[in-house]
Amino acid sequence: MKFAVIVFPGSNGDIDMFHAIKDELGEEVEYVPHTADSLAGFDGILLPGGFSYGDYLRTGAIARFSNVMGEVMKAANEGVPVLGVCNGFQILLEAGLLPGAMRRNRELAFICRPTQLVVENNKTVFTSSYEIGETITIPIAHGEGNYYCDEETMKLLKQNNQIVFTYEGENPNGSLEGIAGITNESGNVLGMMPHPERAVDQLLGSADGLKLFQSIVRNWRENHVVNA
Amino acid sequence: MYKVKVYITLRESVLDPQGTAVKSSLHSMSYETVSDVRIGKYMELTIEQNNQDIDALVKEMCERLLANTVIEDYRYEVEEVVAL
Amino acid sequence: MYKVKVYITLRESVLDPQGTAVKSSLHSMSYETVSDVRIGKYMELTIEQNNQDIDALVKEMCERLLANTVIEDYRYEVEEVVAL
Amino acid sequence: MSLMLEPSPEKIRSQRVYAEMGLSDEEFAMVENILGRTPNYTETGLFSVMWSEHCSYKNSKPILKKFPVTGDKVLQGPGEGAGIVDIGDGQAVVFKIESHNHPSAIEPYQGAATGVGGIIRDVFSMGARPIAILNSLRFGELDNARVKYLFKEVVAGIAGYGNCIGIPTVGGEIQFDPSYEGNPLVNAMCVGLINHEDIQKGQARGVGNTVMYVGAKTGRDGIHGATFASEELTESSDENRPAVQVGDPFMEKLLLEACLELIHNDALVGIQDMGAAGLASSSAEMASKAGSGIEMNLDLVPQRETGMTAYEMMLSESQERMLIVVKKGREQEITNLFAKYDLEAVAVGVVTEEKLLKLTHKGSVVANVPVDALAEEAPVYHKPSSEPQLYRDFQAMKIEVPNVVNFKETLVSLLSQPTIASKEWVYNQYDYMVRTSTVVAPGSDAAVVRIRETNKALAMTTDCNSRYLYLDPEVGGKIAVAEAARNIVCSGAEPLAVTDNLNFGNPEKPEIFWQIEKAADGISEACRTLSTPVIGGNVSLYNETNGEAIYPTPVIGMVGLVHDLSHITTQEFKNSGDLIYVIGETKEEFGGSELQKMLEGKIFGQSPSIDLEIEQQRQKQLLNAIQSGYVASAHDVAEGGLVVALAEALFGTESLGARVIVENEAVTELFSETQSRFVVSVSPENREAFEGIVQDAYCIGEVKDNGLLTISHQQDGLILDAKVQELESAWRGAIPCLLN
Ligand SMILES: Nc1ncnc2c1ncn2[C@@H]1O[C@H](COP(=O)(O)OP(=O)(O)O)[C@@H](O)[C@H]1O
Ligand SMILES: [Mg+2]
Repeated sequence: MKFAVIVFPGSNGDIDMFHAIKDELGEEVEYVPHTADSLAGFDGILLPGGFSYGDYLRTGAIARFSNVMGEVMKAANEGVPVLGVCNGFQILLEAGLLPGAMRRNRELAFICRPTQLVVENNKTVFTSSYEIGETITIPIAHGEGNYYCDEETMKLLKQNNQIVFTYEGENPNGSLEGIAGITNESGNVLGMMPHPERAVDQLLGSADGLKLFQSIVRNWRENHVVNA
Repeated sequence: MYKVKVYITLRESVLDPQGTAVKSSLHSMSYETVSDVRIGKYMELTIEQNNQDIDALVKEMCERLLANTVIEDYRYEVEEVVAL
Repeated sequence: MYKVKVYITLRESVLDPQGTAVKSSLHSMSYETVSDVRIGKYMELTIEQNNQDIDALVKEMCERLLANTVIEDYRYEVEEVVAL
Repeated sequence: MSLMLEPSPEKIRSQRVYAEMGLSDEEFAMVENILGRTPNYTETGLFSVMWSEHCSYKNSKPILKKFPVTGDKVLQGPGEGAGIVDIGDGQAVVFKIESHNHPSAIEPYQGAATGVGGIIRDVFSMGARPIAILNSLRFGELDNARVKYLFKEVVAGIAGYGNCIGIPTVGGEIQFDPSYEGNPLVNAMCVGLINHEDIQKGQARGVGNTVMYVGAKTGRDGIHGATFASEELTESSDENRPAVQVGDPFMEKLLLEACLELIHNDALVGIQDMGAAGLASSSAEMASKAGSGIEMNLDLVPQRETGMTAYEMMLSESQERMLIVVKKGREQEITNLFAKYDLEAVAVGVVTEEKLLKLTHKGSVVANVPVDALAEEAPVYHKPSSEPQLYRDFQAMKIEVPNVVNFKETLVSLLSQPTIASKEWVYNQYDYMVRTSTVVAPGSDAAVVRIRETNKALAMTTDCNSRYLYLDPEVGGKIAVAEAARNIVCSGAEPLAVTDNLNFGNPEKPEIFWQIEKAADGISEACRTLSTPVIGGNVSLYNETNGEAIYPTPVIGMVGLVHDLSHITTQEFKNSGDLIYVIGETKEEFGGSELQKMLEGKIFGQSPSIDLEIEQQRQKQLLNAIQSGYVASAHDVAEGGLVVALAEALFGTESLGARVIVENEAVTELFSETQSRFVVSVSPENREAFEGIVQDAYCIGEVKDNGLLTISHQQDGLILDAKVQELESAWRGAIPCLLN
């Protein structure tokens, strides 16, 4: 399986994402610049963390208009798995690929620390290797991860089982219903604030994020074999 | 040429953690009569054009980029500046 | 009761990285006629009092907390609201 | 906009305009002598910034000469943007520390942020990829709104810049003391990695080559920042507005990536960041180092504001800019390279034969001065030095062992002192994980960052207990270096080298100058004994508010090499049943201790003593034991003494406890701050092997799985019995609680 790591000006989690895929997952991966015109040939698209365009104005607001985003939207509509982590999640929200918006953390400060997440839905291409209700350790590192949506949207998120991860225990950032990650309606676009790519090596504290990437690969292989 | 002032505020229904923090700072500095603080953005744009419908233009920029209407409201004021 | 609007902007010679980024984003979205963008803060305060010198009060709050006059300028507008 | 008319040379001289810019009468006379004429306004400005303490080290040069600066692994000592040390396999580590004290006192967020931005540029201008940031901070006591504001904003500023640019902030240190109330210290250190062949120099070589300006546009920010950093803060410093800049970490991220691509382009001749004194210092220094000159046309300098004068452009300290020299004819290639990153690269001048800095603006020559005069020939002052009475008084005091009634309560109070308390509130705001190489995050003795594609890692720390220096600058200076090395060794690394930031008061006061001299003597001796040469640093003097100096604070930044990832050791106990050792005997030493400060509200007497030979041997033995795999955890004994070290070794473990027995006088055993000591844990099967390597190691107890810290005295029985959880929540809660 071949992954694209999209690099926006100001991305800084691109390297982490790249190494997680290449060194720990052992799949093919390439950096793709924000100027790219095509994402053809990629089976999975990863929007990394960082401060695209300095996060000026609003997080993700400017990156959302990058040239490559047209291609990301196209791929998302075609059912290609798209994962946005942290700033990647914020960009997906701004682009309207996921519902809702981000506010500054409740305490107004950046927070970097390991958190416990509950896997609320393991019926997605991103989470099928986890148990439902499983608690995993994945770090967060963000200043704006305080997820918001209106009541109507929340109802839909719940109805469609789009809430994939929630924070266990204390809610670190004030996010509605402790939401840490959601998918789109069709389940092929996942946005999450915690960083699974930073949790792929026990040497650095946790390898719980690896299963997320393994899920993507497993599902893709299954589909690929069936379709072939 | 136009000078445009854009005001962006969080929607009424959205909690404003920054405003809350500033309010409580003000209280601890003994400005207790401040009963509410809301914090938003203020932008000044200079636009070098005359021909187009400036209102439509500003509105479009606000909707597309300057505000996120999921959580924010915006309003703006346009002032025409005559170059000397 | 007063409604106070406070506008905080970066001093003229201070770099505004946000404004610069927004301007170039607007350009790449083909709003090329936007020649300048400056971004500041906009605050709405509700103050429950009538007796004191409201101007002096707001000024003091701006100087002490709301703005850092080393890099920011501020101005404000006061509107008296009569409770119904 | 008001057009200010610049004073004529005549007026500069007759009305002593130069004095306002910071030049003395004698210095101005020297300038006239060098030029053979009276300098114009721009030229006077150039001399005033280049001859400021910040740029010229005119007061500290004789001091810096004391430091040992060579070693067989040193590839670049002091003199360039940052020092470089070989780490094998064709790689090297690049690091440097820098202060941003005065701007941070006035605009703490931007002051701290641009301090971080500046030190990062120093490292990548050498051609290195920055891999970690550390800091060292000093504030007044957290008991008033102003200090809390400064503290919060400085931390936010460091986080704001470092997080955005994507370099992990992995460590640092913070001390709170009234002497820093009006003059906080903000020192930032950056560590980078480089391949030997990529090492760059800031030199303008090759007559006819092109001088290019890259990065952000120039505005009127920070004009005279270097001079400002060389003056005391006074009540009116708040008015000194333009001296503070706003940082743009996004721009710097682009600049960083572009420059790291640039160093692989053979058109590049030299590169230097525009730090203090901006275009003036970068151009003069690059030319002077290469023995050449530079001619620049200031009309070509990218400008953010209109109507800027030559004086303003040369002295501006706008951030995120670099000056480069490239081979003639290759300019377009370079411009294209930068354009890929949305950055400007503009040819602004040429390298010339005569060693002159010649500037033109709007068609006329606005400055023409010898580069060496600017960069090299600043006067050097040997300031008078005198031993203060206070020091003699301290030396003459006999310190009694403090009277402690309740050991547990005393421990809880010590753990709640902000200087000892957990700094989580701070480092949880730093993205210490980005680049996924941080093996040991903030919270242990030294941070450890792995080097990808090798089995090695780098350990790094900043340290300085300025209380000891206040009592005795020479001994305190030794201790600062020794403590840094202890932290490096505890993490399983071999200490490599030092960068230092000399933060002191006004050197024109003989008693302050004496402190500087003595501290440098102590640092030098320790660096020699511990084989950690000084490869670079920074000097920040005039740290005074209304005539009161800060404690002498020569911050030591140290980097060590972990030869194998398996050597990495942290401070927490690991397994129930492991034996607890203290290495080194304990003496009655309470001068400058946390206990003394807490009980007496002030510090006095003699600082703890240190024997550097013993320190060196012990560190060597401990490192050997760690590398041999006999040590489960290692922690140095610092502020608060043995009992605090024991408690810290328990924090963060799931539910471990410790049972310890002490033999001698209990207050001394528990709270004395005797140097050269460590607390380590060793599994029982390694007992013999460990004891065979480390002399002076005394087994004092055992790790338990009961979540309790119990300490008994051989005669008096149980003297302390505490739930670790209770201790830990006091320790974790202290700073957040003080901030609310
Ligand atoms: N305290 C010090 N100890 C050792 N070297 C120092 C010290 N202070 C400054 N230096 C060295 O002197 C050189 C010039 O310093 P500086 O002007 O601060 O460099 P920069 O222009 O990068 O700020 C640097 O190489 C620096 O490492
Ligand atoms: Mg330590």
